[in-house]
Amino acid sequence: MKMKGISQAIAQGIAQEMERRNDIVVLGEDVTYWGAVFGFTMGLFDKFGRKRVVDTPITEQTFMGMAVGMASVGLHPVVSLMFVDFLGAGFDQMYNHMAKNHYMSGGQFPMPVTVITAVGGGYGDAEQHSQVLYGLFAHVPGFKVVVPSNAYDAKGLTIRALRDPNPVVIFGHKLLTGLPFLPYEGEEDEVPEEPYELEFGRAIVKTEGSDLTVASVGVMVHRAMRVAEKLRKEGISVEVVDLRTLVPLDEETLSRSVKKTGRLLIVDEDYMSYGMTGEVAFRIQSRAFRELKAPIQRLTVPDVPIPFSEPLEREVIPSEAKIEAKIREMVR
Amino acid sequence: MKMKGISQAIAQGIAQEMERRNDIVVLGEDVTYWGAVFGFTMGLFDKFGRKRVVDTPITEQTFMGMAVGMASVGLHPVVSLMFVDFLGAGFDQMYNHMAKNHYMSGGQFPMPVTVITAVGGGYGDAEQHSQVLYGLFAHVPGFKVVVPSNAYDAKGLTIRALRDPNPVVIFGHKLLTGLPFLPYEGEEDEVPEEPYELEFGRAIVKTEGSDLTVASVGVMVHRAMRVAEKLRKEGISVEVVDLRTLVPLDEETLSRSVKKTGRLLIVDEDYMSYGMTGEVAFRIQSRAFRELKAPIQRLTVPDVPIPFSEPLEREVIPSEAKIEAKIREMVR
Amino acid sequence: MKRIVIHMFLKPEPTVKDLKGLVESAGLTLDQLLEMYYEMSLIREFEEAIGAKYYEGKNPFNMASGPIRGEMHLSSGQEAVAVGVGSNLRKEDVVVSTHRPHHHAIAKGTDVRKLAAEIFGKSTGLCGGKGGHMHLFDKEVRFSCSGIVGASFPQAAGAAFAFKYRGEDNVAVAFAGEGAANHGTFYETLNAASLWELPLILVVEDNMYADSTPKSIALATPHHFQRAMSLNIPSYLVDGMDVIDVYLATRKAVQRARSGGGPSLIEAVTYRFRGHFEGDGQEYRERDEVEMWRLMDPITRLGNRLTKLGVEKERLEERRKKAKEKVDEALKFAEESPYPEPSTALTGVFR
Amino acid sequence: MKRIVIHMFLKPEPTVKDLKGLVESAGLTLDQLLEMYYEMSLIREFEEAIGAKYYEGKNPFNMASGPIRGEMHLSSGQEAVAVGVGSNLRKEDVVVSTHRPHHHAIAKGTDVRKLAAEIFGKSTGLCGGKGGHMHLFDKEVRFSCSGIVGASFPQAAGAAFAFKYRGEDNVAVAFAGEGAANHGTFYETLNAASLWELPLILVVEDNMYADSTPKSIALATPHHFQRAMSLNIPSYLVDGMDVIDVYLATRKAVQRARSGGGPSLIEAVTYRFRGHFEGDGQEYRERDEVEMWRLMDPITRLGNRLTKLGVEKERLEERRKKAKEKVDEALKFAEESPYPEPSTALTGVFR
Ligand SMILES: Cc1ncc(C[n+]2csc(CCOP(=O)(O)OP(=O)(O)O)c2C)c(N)n1
Ligand SMILES: Cc1ncc(C[n+]2csc(CCOP(=O)(O)OP(=O)(O)O)c2C)c(N)n1
Ligand SMILES: [Mg+2]
Ligand SMILES: [Mg+2]
Repeated sequence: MKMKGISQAIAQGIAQEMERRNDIVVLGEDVTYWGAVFGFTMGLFDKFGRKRVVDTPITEQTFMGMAVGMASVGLHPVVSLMFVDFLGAGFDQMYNHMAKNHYMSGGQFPMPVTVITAVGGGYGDAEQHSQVLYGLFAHVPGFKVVVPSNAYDAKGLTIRALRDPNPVVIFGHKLLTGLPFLPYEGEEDEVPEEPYELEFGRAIVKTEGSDLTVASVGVMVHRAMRVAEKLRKEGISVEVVDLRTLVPLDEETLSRSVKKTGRLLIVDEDYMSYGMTGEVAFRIQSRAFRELKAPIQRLTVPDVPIPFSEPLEREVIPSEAKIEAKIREMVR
Repeated sequence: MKMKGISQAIAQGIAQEMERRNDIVVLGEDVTYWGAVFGFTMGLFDKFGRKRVVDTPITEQTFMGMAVGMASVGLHPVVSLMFVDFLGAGFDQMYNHMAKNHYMSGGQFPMPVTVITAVGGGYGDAEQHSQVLYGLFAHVPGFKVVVPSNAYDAKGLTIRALRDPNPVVIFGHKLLTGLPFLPYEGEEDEVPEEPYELEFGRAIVKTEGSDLTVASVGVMVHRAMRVAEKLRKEGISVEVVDLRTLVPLDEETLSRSVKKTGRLLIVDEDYMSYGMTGEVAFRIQSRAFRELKAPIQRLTVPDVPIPFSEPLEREVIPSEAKIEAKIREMVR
Repeated sequence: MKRIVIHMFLKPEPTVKDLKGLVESAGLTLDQLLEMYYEMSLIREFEEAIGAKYYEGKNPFNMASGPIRGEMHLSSGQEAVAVGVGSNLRKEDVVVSTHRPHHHAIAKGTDVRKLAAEIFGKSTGLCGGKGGHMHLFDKEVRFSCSGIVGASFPQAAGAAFAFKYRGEDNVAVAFAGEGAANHGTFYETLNAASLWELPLILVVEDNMYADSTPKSIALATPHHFQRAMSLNIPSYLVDGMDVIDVYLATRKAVQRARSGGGPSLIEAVTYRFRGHFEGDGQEYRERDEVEMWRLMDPITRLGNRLTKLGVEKERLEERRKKAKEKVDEALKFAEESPYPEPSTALTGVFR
Repeated sequence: MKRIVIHMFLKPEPTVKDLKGLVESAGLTLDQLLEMYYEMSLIREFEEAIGAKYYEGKNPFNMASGPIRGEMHLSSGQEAVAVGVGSNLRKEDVVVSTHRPHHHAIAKGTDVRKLAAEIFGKSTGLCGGKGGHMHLFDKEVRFSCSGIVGASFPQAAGAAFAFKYRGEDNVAVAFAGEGAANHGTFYETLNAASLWELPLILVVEDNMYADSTPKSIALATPHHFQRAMSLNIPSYLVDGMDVIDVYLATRKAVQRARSGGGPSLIEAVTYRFRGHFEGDGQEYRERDEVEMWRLMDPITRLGNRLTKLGVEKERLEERRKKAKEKVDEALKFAEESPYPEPSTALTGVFR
């Protein structure tokens, strides 16, 4: 079926798994009437009722901790962290427990928890509601980090997460949700009705090219693709790689691309320093050292909070114009 | 005066500033009798009493939030986060408020807050009491990130922090505290009795060399220096750079060194991926691309929680033996 | 129905005689009440105007477009809480508010021109356009807020700590919703404030919902105040649709705080007439319920009382008109102001 | 002094007649009490032995050396709480404990051999040496703990949620100190548990100190129980040095939980005889105070009562001896076990 946006895809994936299995319980703030605000749980309340779709009080540390406890006795909680920006109110239970208990218990306590969270800016919500922050989760060991860029991937990766005995965090970009109250930067995707899984750690080449590789995730993949499309007409051949999961990271696909093009630009909506771009650069300079024709470059949110006002926000979040300029500079 | 370890140095720095200024208040868990456990506030209770040295209930989010409120009306709180591992219980007030309020308020609300926290493993305290985690603070904008490796730096950087109108987090490694109940990996340092400031963003070359540069902070600087010393006798010439602050990061000094040696090994006690090493590598490949003779390499905690048992802990935290082996491999 | 509803609220509506007694015992003059009427009107007019502007360029509705972008949380219905509290405060007192901050800001004395300009993202705004509606900072009147639920409590406690530390008789006020008061920071702050006898007033605006979540499915108890009482904090459950009731409780709390007595809690039962944010479909509540609460509109209610106390209708209308003019002027100022230079986005992380 | 002290505690020590009545009404047999005596002795012997081993190779004292590394938090004095609660639990019930977890683990039925081996960092330990003293996990008896203060509350609530969801009549217990109960997670969990009627029992071990911080400077009130009561949770303040008192309250709480009645709080007043951790200089308390509390040693106290009830001294000694033997054997097992392969450090992050 045709589907616009990742929200419907994620919600459908959860619904299909919940029908098959009783061990899945959805919890978080406003997951019933509001479908977790960004639609990731929409429709589940009607299908499964309050017993399995549970609105929690506003208590991130506690419902994250509850997920740890639920997982420890065999449930598979799906937890909504409404905006990723709120992680600070519940991070301890996430990185110190959810992410570690399997390892620390010598493998006794698997932690099958799926966290779904909304990320990203570009619609004027400012610093505390526009961050991406997957860098924080990718840094601490024990989380799988999934950043889908389209409905097809979103559904397959969500179902994969629900069958994974490990904590997986799915970062759904707001501008890819396909909800009417937000801009939409994706396409309409063909999404199979039946359940299917996509493997983690498989990047995908979205657009082939030979002059330069752009590595990215989420909404930036679309911006990069549109720029690649435009530049192709001018004879600049850009290859766009969608990493899809940051943990595990598919170095293989990306380094193959860079070995071919010799140039890498990493485009990211997270803060610049000590985050995703540095890591990806490290891995690639290590695997494609000889083939790199120029230093790896990056385009990211410079290290500032996301400001509110439109011209300011536009200045800090990588735009198509900025991506284009950067690519032109690099292939010159 | 001769001083063994950073704790006495930090405590002395705070005491000297507190004597001069009434706006400094120290708060956190066990900052009185126990000097914040790792001695960073030792002696302050005797000198300044409970009015200025305040034991808080175990409520990280709240005492971090209080620091934000105190700073907003002109105090300069010094907050102890006993172990950095506990950041998850109070992170929201740190990265969403303390770090951002100056920017978001258009400069109206400076946030002069100094956070002091103990980091690191190597004494058998395992996952929740052995982490380093400065990568998380360095990633989110708004914190200055200070990792002193010796008493002289610790005092000067602490006094600098206390005079900085911005949030500064000082990461004191437990194995550099100089406290009798922990191993000590530092030297005895000459520390001036009178107050002095050291600037942030100034790396320092600790050992000169020409074959390879090791970049590091904290306790790893000492391990690297001891390895450099040993290898020098065999004719392998290693330059050791102590970055001292991660934010701001002194790219200049480090890239000058790498341009000379052509090889960079980054040694770090934080988790490997999406953290310090990737970032430092990015900056250096960008500034010294032509001069690099081989890919930048790193030696870090592989992406696992710190395990308890001695042989396991030794396996994951970079040791002198591992640093030595890595350097030999790189200069071969 | 109107009569019935008003009478079924926290306390029965007083007779004129009892009303006079109430006003007297509160130490309030008619002029002061008129001023409160003006303040509440100013807030209402301001938010109605912002609300209307917000929908410009948003047809079909899309948060990212129009002159005001992002989320928009308005407080219509809750003005009595802000003004009842704010009327007891001085410029030096601190107020820390939430994602729903306009009424608190205005009641604290923030200049509505700068406020409007900030909401429009203009360079003349409180924060030069960086903050926007959910991140308002006004050093002038010591006002700040946060979009993070539960964040206001400890921050106000910190300011209260500073006041006590320096021997100043200022107070700090944290506003928060009944949803926020379920957050651990509420409890942690209550304990710390009680322990250290901080000059802190926590004001819980119980508007029955947190986002789409009715309090019946989020609170184990009907109210929060007894939680604070269990920590030895004097706690007032007040009629949040009655500015006099809010004023009275706050007066006692402020007196206590300024004189070194320590913290208090004020829990104000109130209601938001509009959705949680603009664009809210409000599937989670019945229309009737909203209609019923509208009958208790705190501004109309105070207006009726003033009329009963002998104030001419014209004087009320004149205040209302003045409020509207001020708002019009503020919005004009905001709209005509320039956007900030994009490059300012890159400065100011550090001082 | 001894008499006086015992009598000044929460309740006066019962006469033999009243004691018999108490035991009867608790539905306890002498054999059960003897078993509790054994369990408490096992904990005490275990920890004394671990305590002694801990200091081996630590002269001068250094946490990093000797056969047991890192911090070491022992519970001596608090055994009655663990055993009074644990005696009411089944294998399928969940217990989530803290940084001070040995007594809870043993009372839940964890094999002391594997427990000791874990504390020594051996491959035969509960977690193969990865966890150590502060991170004990035992799937067999559904026991876990965390070194993060306040973390136990929501985790136990999550397990309780799962039990209720699946229609199982198991209960979940969270242990925590009086310091931890100041943490926001305590309050958040109380609200959620009360709201959802979870089969959850929160046990606060009030041993008067959190690290070096006496509760007088960290709690706004003398106790926590009334905080839980303000959330409609039945709450028991019990004599934590009296295993029967703990047992009785827990029995009621467990009955309530198993039958779908919802959560309870048990606040047990107790004391730790040793420092917060080994190596603690204890500058924050007077020696006299420790001595006084030692007079109320819960094991001696139960022993005295059993003697009064007619149990021969020999039987008590025999239990104590058996406990010691078991501990000796466990430590021998632990010491003789091999260390884990270093390479195992690199596996197991993901399943
Ligand atoms: C820590 C955190 N969690 C969740 C949210 C999302 N959120 C914003 S407002 C809100 C509801 C707040 O309800 P209440 O405190 O009652 O205030 P009201 O909106 O009714 O004024 C929620 C859940 C948030 N901003 N911060
Ligand atoms: C979130 C967090 N903050 C601080 C600490 C440090 N810490 C460990 S134990 C402890 C005191 C705990 O006191 P209490 O809860 O009374 O338990 P007790 O030690 O008395 O058994 C503290 C502050 C921690 N482990 N986790
Ligand atoms: Mg509300
Ligand atoms: Mg305690």
